[in-house]
Amino acid sequence: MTDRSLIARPVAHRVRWRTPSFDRISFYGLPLVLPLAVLTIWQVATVRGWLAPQILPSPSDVAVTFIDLFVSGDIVTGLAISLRRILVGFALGATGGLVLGVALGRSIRVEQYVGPSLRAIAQVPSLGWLPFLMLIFGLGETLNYVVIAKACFVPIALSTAAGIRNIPVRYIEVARVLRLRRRTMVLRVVLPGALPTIFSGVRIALGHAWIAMVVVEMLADTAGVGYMMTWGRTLFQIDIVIVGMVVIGIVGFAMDAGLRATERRLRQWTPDHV
Amino acid sequence: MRATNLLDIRAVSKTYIVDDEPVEVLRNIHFTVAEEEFVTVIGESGCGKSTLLRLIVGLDIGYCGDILLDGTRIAAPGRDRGIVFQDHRLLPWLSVEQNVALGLDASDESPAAVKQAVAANLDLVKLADFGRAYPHQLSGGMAQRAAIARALVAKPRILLLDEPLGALDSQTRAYLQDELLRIHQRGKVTMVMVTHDIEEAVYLSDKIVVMEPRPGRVRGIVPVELPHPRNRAAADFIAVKERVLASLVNGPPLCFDAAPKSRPIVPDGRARRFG
Amino acid sequence: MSRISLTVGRPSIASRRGMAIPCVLILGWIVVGSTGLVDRHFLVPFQRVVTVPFLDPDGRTVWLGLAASLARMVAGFAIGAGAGALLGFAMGLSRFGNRLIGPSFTAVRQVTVFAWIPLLTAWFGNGEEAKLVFVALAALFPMALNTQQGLRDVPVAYRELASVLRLSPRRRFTRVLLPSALPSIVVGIEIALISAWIGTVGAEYAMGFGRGVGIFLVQGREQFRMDIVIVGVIALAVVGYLINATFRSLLARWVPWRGNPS
Amino acid sequence: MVRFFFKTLLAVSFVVLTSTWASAEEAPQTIRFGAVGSGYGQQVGTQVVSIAHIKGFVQDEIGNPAVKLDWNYFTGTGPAINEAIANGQLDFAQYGSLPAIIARANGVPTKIILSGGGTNIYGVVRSALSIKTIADLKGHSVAIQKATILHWSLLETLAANGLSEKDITILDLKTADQLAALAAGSADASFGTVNVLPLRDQGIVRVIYTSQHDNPRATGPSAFLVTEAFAAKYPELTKRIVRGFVRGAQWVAQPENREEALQIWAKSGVSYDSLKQEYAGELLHDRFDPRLDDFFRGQYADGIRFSKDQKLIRKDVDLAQWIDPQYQDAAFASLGLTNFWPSRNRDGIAATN
Repeated sequence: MTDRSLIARPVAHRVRWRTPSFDRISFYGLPLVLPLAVLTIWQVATVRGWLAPQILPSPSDVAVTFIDLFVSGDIVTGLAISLRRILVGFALGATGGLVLGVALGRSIRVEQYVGPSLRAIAQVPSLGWLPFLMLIFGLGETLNYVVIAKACFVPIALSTAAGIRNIPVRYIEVARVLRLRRRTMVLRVVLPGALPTIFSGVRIALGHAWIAMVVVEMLADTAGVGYMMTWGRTLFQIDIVIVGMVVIGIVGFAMDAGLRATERRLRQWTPDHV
Repeated sequence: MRATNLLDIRAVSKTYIVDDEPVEVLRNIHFTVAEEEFVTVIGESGCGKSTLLRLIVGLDIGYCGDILLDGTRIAAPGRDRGIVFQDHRLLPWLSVEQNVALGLDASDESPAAVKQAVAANLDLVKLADFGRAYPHQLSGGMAQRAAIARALVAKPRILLLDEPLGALDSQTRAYLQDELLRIHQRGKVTMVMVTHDIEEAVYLSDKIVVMEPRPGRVRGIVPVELPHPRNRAAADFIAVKERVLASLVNGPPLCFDAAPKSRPIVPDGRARRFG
Repeated sequence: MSRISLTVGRPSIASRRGMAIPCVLILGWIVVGSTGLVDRHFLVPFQRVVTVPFLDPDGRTVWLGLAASLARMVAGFAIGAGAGALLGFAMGLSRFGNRLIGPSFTAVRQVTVFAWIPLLTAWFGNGEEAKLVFVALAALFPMALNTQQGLRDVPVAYRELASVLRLSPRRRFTRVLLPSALPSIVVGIEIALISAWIGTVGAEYAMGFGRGVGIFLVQGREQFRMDIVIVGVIALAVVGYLINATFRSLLARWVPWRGNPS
Repeated sequence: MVRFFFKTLLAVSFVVLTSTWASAEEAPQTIRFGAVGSGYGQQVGTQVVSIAHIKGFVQDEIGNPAVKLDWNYFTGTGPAINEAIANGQLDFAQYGSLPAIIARANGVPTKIILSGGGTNIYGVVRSALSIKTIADLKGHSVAIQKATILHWSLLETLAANGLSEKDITILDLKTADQLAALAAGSADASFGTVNVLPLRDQGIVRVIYTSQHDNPRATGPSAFLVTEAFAAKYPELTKRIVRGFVRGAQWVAQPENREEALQIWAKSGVSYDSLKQEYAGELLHDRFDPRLDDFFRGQYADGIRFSKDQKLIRKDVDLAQWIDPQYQDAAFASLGLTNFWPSRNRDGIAATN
């Protein structure tokens, strides 16, 4: 009843977790529990026929389809197309976003004129822009590039502006006292100072770009991983759909992991942060 | 004694506007700094001594009166003045060498000359082996020495020090005080240092400007005519200390404002926005 | 950042400037639209877009659609954010839970939420169920992630303080962990709401069937009615904006110690 | 996440279980019908099923007011209805041949019980282009949704005009996107249903081909289907419902009802004018012939062959197993309509009795 009876518990709890033997088992074993359980139930469900196979194909069917699609090159070509779109769209959007972001961050006037509109635009998801953009650009690569570029543009512009504005005034003063040249100021003080924030913007941007691309491919395109899934749905072959999800997940994961690694390298001067 | 006045501060006043109300930070400051002199400005916190340094270095130019360097009124930061802040303010993403080289960015020196000047100044502050290191790899004292090198690399006429040793432990502090003296003598640099440590002021300077707060005013100027090296335990050293302390405590009565919000505590970083 | 009261009393300079671009665009729209320089299928006259939601029989269905979408969003959000918070607490409070669920959660989270649509329609059809599940899913991930991160990032100093004060687990949670994680959790709620809204419209758009802003959009497109499409997109944007704006004001009240969000 | 997966599993099994359990009752509480709808407005489509629904023929035949009839008109087409059937959310459906073939090949258990009649398929080109005939399409891009009757109809029509898939570029787009693609000029032509007519009225496209007029065999066929589970549990009820559908077809076939039928269909959002043009110069009697005759079988056999050629399906579909004419025969006999619609041969020519 008293507080005392409750106190002992967390301490005991923590100590138990610190014993090395349990830690090792739990560390490597625990993450596998859920996936294995899901796979087992999934397999049993399909073998026992709890669910119609056209709704839930067996894991082995999905694996076979995955290998088929991989060997036949469908996945690879689809991915290549998708990745090229991301790359081009990102290059366009990030360049524009960086330029506008620097302007927003350095000039209060630009911020006052453009900032509110930009933030309002950020409220409308890519999905909302799609109908317009389709009418203006038609269907095809241009549309993809534009949608992805738009998805990258806004977060990068906003994060660049925030990053620049949040550079500690101490550093700006150092630059003034040392009378740095404009170029040095931007390259050595402003951009590196804003880099962590910009980079988190880049990560958001690429995440958005990937989502936007999947959406466009699913809704309004005839190639790429997203289209592959829609096609699987049309043909009522859910195994293709699941393979598509797995591929999207893997690529998303790889992209994020790559960006994290890059971020760590870029910020080597502060290994104690993050 | 010293012939010319390098820095001449005449009737300098400074008022900030905070929440639509004027706050007087400096009132009618007068003093001079001669060539190669080491002057310390001392006073309790809030007496405007850091503001004064910011005016001298040119970060803040909205003031009344004149601050003359070699007879020219200061209106912007310039190569003839270097400053060391209390926090070292080395850019964390640049190595020590790169940080020091920033001091010569505005000059037309050739890359080789820059390299040589950087090496010479790192040598001066005894950091020759740490050129490649990043700031986070340095101790506080080392970082402060690197900051000194950065301030000196452009060969300023005058080096301003804003409580440069304030954040250091007493051992490092004592060591750096000797280093400062060594650099002052070896480099023939004029220095103006802000501190709130009386012993430090007496130990280092040729002249101590004692300030009182709210608004910041000069309460007295105490010359220190002791030979170097000075002995902190010597009777004449203690006598000077007592004089400074006396002028701090026994001067004209301190005037305290009732309203705490009128305290002119304006963070350095923010000051720019009020100008 | 520039919260210094230089503009107190005349707050409009900044906001007036902010309105400049939208005003110029709308003016341009009205002018170009009435001159008929551009094909009217592409650029519907501005006046038409303003009147369609009130006067046009097809356009008027936007209100019903909006109501249906909002109801759907709220229901889906409640389910998804609730489940997400539970997941987040499980991962953020217990190392066991984090090790058990965390890696699977991270892996599944990488699948773009829209990629679930074909699977969900296969499992649940095109009706309300599939949409609710999708909206819930859209809300679940940000909610769980932010809850977990908020708890994970509770400063060690506070944890140590809780240990030193020998707080009971419950007090430790209510007085230290939860308040410290709350800003992150509140941000999670906001993102979850926005995702739920986008998810609602996206689900309607991709699955069809029934009523909703997304279906309104699809129908406008199928009938090639640009005015309807524009009205739909505006409805979508306005709700997103309102969610954001309401939230900003709520945030200050709920998390007073967080300071001003900037 | 995984917890969620369990929840979905539970939910799915719950739905499956309850639907099986429910069908063990004397009469089901609700009978679910699905069909293709379009546009805004009311829950109604443009086929016989909507007539049987709105005019109350099905309710009338069931005769039990306790049984609730649930009519669902899907804005998404084939795949959506397939999914609904596979989820046990529908008992009866009327929709196009190709999605139904795909579902059947994937093992969704259904029976074909009536022909749903044909949907006119229009070939349209952007007004700016000089294309006049199907043969002119060579080298152009055509927007259609693949794996639908439009896809099938396009390739059939190309073949009839000496072209093949390789002579054109197919853009696989949904209806709304086709319109956008045509308007923006990223597609040159499209094959579509009555939905393309507004675009023609706005002057964006020209119609160069209509299947009903130029190639009746390539008119989009549709059928009424019942799930095997429902037919097995409620054979008597199934018969009555089919009678209701047939009465709908018979009502539509009466020339005096034509106007009212168009009015009902126009509630779906497809404009009255478009519908009038769709059926201009034609007897609805012929268009909505519900017989599972040689013409119908031929069209479905074509569809199956096409699906295999296009690798839309992995398994074959046995048409004879799939079509179950017993309900139709019983309905014709009991309604005295055995000769109301003449049997058509493979090419759609009515056999002279």
